Amino acid sequence: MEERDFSFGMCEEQRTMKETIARLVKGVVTDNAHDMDEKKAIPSEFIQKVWELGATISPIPEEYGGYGMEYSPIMNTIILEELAAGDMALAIAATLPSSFLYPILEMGTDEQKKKYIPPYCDGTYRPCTVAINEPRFKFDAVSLETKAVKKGGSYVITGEKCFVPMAKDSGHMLVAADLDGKGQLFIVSKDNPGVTIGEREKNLGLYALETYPVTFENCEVPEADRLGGSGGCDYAKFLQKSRIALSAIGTGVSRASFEYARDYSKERVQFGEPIASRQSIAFMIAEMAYEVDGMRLLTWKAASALEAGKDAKRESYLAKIFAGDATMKITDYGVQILGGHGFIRDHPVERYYRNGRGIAILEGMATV
Amino acid sequence: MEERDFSFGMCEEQRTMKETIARLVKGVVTDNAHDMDEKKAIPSEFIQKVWELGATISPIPEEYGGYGMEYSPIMNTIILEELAAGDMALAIAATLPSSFLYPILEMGTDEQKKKYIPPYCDGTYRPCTVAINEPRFKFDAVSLETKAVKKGGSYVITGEKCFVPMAKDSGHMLVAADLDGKGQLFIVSKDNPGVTIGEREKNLGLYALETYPVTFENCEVPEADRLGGSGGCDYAKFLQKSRIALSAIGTGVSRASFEYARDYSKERVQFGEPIASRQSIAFMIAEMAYEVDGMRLLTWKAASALEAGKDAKRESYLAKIFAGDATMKITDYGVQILGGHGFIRDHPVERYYRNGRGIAILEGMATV
Amino acid sequence: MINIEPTRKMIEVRNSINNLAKGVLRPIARKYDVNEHEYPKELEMFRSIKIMGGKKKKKEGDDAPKSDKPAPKKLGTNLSTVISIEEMCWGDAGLLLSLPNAGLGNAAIAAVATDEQMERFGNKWAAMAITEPGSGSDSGSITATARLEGDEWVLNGEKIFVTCADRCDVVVVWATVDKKAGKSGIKSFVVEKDRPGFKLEKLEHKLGIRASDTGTFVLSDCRIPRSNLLGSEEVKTATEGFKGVMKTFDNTRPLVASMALGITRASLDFTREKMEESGITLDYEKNLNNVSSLEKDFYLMEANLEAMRLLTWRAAWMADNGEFNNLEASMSKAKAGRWGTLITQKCCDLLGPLGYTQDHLAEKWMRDSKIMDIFEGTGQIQHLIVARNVLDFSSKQLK
Amino acid sequence: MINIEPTRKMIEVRNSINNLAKGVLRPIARKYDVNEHEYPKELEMFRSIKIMGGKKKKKEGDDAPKSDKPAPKKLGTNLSTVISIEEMCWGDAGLLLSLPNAGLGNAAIAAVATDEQMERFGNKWAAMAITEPGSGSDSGSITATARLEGDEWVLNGEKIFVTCADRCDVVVVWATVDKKAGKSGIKSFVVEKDRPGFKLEKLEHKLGIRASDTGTFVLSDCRIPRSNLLGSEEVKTATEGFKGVMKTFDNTRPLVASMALGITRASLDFTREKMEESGITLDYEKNLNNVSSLEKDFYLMEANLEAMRLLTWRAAWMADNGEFNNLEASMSKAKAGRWGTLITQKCCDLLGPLGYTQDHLAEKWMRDSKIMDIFEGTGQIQHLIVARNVLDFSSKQLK
Repeated sequence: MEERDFSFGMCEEQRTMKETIARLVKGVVTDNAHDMDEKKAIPSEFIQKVWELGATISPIPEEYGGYGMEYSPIMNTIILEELAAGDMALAIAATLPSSFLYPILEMGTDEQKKKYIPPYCDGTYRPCTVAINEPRFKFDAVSLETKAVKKGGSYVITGEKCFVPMAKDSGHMLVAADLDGKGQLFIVSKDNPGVTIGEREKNLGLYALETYPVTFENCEVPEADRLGGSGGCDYAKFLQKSRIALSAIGTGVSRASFEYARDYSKERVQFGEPIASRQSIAFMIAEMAYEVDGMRLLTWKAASALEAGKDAKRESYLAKIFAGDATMKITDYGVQILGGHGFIRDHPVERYYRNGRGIAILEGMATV
Repeated sequence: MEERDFSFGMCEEQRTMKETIARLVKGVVTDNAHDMDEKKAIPSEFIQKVWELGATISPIPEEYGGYGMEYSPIMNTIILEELAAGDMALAIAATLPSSFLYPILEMGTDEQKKKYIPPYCDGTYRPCTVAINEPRFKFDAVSLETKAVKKGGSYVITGEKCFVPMAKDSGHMLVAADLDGKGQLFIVSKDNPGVTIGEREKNLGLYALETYPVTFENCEVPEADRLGGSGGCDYAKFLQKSRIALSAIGTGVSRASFEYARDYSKERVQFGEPIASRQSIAFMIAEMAYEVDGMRLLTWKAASALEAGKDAKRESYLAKIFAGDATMKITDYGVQILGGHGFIRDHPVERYYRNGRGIAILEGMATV
Repeated sequence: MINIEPTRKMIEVRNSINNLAKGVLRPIARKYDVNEHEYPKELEMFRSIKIMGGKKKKKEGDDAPKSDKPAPKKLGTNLSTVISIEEMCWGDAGLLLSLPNAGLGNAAIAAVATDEQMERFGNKWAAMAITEPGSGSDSGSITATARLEGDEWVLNGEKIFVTCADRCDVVVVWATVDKKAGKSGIKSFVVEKDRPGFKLEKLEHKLGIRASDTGTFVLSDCRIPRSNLLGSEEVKTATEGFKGVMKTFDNTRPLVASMALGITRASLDFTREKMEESGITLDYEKNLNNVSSLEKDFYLMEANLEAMRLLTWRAAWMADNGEFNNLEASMSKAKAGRWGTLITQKCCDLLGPLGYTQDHLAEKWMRDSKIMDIFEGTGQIQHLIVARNVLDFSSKQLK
Repeated sequence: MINIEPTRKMIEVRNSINNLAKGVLRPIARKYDVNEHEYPKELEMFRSIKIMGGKKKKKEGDDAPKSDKPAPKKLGTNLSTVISIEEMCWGDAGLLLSLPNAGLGNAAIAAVATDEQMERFGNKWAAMAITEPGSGSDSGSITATARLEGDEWVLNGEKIFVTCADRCDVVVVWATVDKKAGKSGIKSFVVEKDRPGFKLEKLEHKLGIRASDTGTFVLSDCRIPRSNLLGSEEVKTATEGFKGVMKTFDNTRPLVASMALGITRASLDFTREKMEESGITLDYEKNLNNVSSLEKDFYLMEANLEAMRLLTWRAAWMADNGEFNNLEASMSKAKAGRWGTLITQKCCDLLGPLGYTQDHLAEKWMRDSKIMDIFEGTGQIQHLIVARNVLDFSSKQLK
């Protein structure tokens, strides 16, 4: 692969995509994010609007129903940041099919691609999802307690998953399970009798995003539905991409909190001056500013490695742990700068605070 | 034991002792601490002056040469804090005999008390020391690599120690070694042929305090010199007391840095105002103030448990880990507030910064 | 003589209130978090059991500050209160703030009411209305007005962030009787909920402590009897009147700090439980470099919890002993507010999925604790007060 | 197009400078720490190898800012310099600051000197003298004076914290030509060491970077030729002149940030080495809740090191591309200064006894890194600059 220029600057295409999403977010999401959160639902027309941008299916080859454009992890971080700056719940919901489709596209067998990709490459958004997280203390995406066991021509999956976005309406899900001590992914149909989708979950944040616990009990999956076929898939690569995605989302949420608090602090007058004129507030704002940038740069760095065809294990890991801590700190500052007003759900910093905690905790809910 | 009043206030005796030490420190130590550090030596007359206060031998029964006063861990934290506020190196050096004598007094056999205590209960300060730390990564005072093995009527000690204060001039040292998987203490004479005292160490801080590496090679110690005799001693208790002592010392160093930086920030004018008028500086000072107090209160709490005859394992552990972190933060702020001047050895905050790092790292170099 | 080993009496108080919190508050904590604004009827039993500011009547005076040493073995009101509040908030902070007849207004009334006023308002549930849309930390800038017309005060203005807005009987409203007089013109007035011109405009939806109802009042030519003014009518030339009002905060700060304590401990207790279930033993022994990351984080959080508690207890103990504790009260809130927030956030992180789901309370404690670094003086205000104290700077020298 | 994957060229530069640092600087790092003020003669070899500000002559101009895109595959001077500095400081920061003919004064001369001045001073070792006893962060308040007498400037004043004070040939001294003009009256002058009235008063003993000689100069009626003034003689009515002087800091901030980077990485590398020796494998895989405390601390420090580096590289890259980077330059130093300090402190903690002894360099790195959050604008000043930028506030609106 020919070496690219080293650059921190966006090219035309990247800038255009960023601006397009920013416009959409400003026009549609920002004003409605509070409502979505309170009503605990994302109107499907919003998701559809994002879908119609075509970003998700853009890198999918035309033969599977996509546009056959270049696949770019960096571009995907730009998209996720912008969407998450509008609303994290929407960012996850609207890009959810990527999490199902891209691993299949990258690591699936030809039959898997032919069978599972085209139905979702549609003008209408159709949910399909991923089941990674497990409802337990010391959960670790690299050592799963959901087990897959080979049995004849099938794999039998047993275990419990949680935080499975939109599981109820998803036709298929990619399920992470341990197979002989190694993480693997399986394509599981919602109609599989071994799958039980529980009651919608209630969480600290992401009120608008439907998530469900999913139980797998003697869930038989045909051998052909193991991602990558009998050889399996590179589960670590899958995790790398989802870590980068969560870092990008963290950057978006954090930036939103930073920008809101920054503007508020210029307007809000106490003791005769805008509160931003006080160093204690101003220094928090400065810290928010460079931590947001740091988070974004770590995300881009990891995505750059992927884009250069390199392994991004270390880079994606560092990006995610940085984003987990930084997002918590920044969204906390956002609430603190608004003071009592930050504690009230009328201002979005409250929502960023709750959503933001998820960056460190959640795994695999998005991809680049 | 009758229950005492719950109180955060010093009684007359405690206040008097605090003031006495503070006067001594102000008169003798403060002006000379810089010199001692640069010259890497504590004039023996300073140590002697502290010694003459009699605090160390005060709780030792008259039959062993002491004053037979009440033993009070809390009083000892007060003393250590005041001394360390003057100079941490002096605080350790001047109270070093306590670390040797108190464990013998508390846990030694009658013969050990009779033999080892009186020679050191003298009008003249005579060094005796403790060897706890070991020069290795992942050193832990509760799992020692210096081993004691029973062999006939003796214990054979093998291993390496570091940061042994004043080892060269000390007649005896208390050596911590692992005996059958358990920490134990042994009274070892400097003249023991199995003891090799190395070249004086150079450390990050405590330039004025002589410390040495000590090697034990087939060092035979008679059974009678195992602290507590054949039954051994409560090594955990020994550690509790040294942790509390280090927390008290951390409080002293931190307080000194806080007070110096506070006063400096009121004097130093930049941009037309004292720098303390800027919230960024003022908030650091506020944080230093309550973290110093928090550290002291945790120290007192642990000492209160001991004084009430209770186990202080949890309390002493928490006090020390809090002190380790807080001292680093506070002494760092001290340097930062002075800016470039804080980086110059003319101001004591530089010394506090170097010494302060030791609170977290060092073990067993003082006791209460 | 220094002795911070809790006495049997303190342990008794702690245990008995903890039982109450465990038995009554904890079981309904989630219910009223979900059903925001619904009155927790289970709390009616507390109308008779006084937890906060138990002994109300001024005249008894047996807890009045003394300048000499505390009576031996007795547990002072302030210390007893912070211990109780920690336990109650270990149960649930939102519910503690919803205890009938135990509003901040009640404390204000108890502090300065005349006998007559005590008679009239002593058994009412009294909320406190200070903050306005344009005045948060800057309490001196409030614009609500009170003007005397004959034997009545006529009040106008808007008050936000009033705790127990819906449930209270009366509201202690801060208003200025003389805008030109600045801070010294600010007085507090007891306004009964049913006075014409006094309207509960809305109830807020909040990040946390959702069991507590927070609302906005609008006063439009609201008339109250002249005798509803608390304290003196006189507008002093200096800012002493206002300082008196602000001084009540010295007393509430350790209370808020102990709320943070309770929530934070609840969060740590739950985390410890999960750690122990997973086979981790906390033995307070090994060097932090030789333990798991969960253990190290836990130990450091626990040490900070202890510091929060001791700073809080000290401030309360000083108040019980008649010592001026403006500095120490602010220290306790500065530390407890900030670290309560940090610890409850980190517990969620350590708990992983169990820290993000509403199936457990950890996520709620993270939401609840945040307000402790905000109300009754933000962390920033507390740092200012501490700094001014230790620097001996006026509010002009350090803004 | 965004691409932060280091190019082969960048890796080459890094590796070659690292070899130099490893081979020449690291072996003598402790020696000159111990022998404070002794000139590191081993550095003479660097008089010909230029590391910092390699290409000096203005006229070549091939690295001059361009407003359009960078030439492909070329490594810009700023980026190349920050990469080199990181490696050199990984070797030793005090020694980097002692490189002959590479003082801050050299950078100032290179930036604004006329051809004639370049001729005279281009090959001298030039220190920079700005700070005074009463003026640290507040550079605008300096009181050293320069008055024109015939064809000579007569300088008076005291300058502290001058790096390379003893070793340099000339000093770039900041002084005011017109006190009434305030900041706009401040100019910089090249003063040769042997000028009468120019005296090196003392050399400082420091916490860290002891290999670097820091000193105090006193100027008493020190006369220098009129042509030793750098830049324009004209005192502008606005503060533009001063702003120009201050702007040179935009360029030095990423350099200092990269010094912090180098020291911090050295510290982390050593810690990693010890961890690996003790059997710990860093696999960047497990959840932070499931690793040892050493691993978690290490990972989080490494992530922050990456953030420090990327912020620094971005600022340098912008300079190479002619973009105004006042904000980004300060961001890099704010982050790198603070976190470099925190990380090198924590490494000592994690190393235990190995972090307190001078047998290893970790304790030295903790001492060296601290200055990076202080000189060339303290962390506090950097935060102010960042905040003013993002708030669009003037220095009056945010003091």
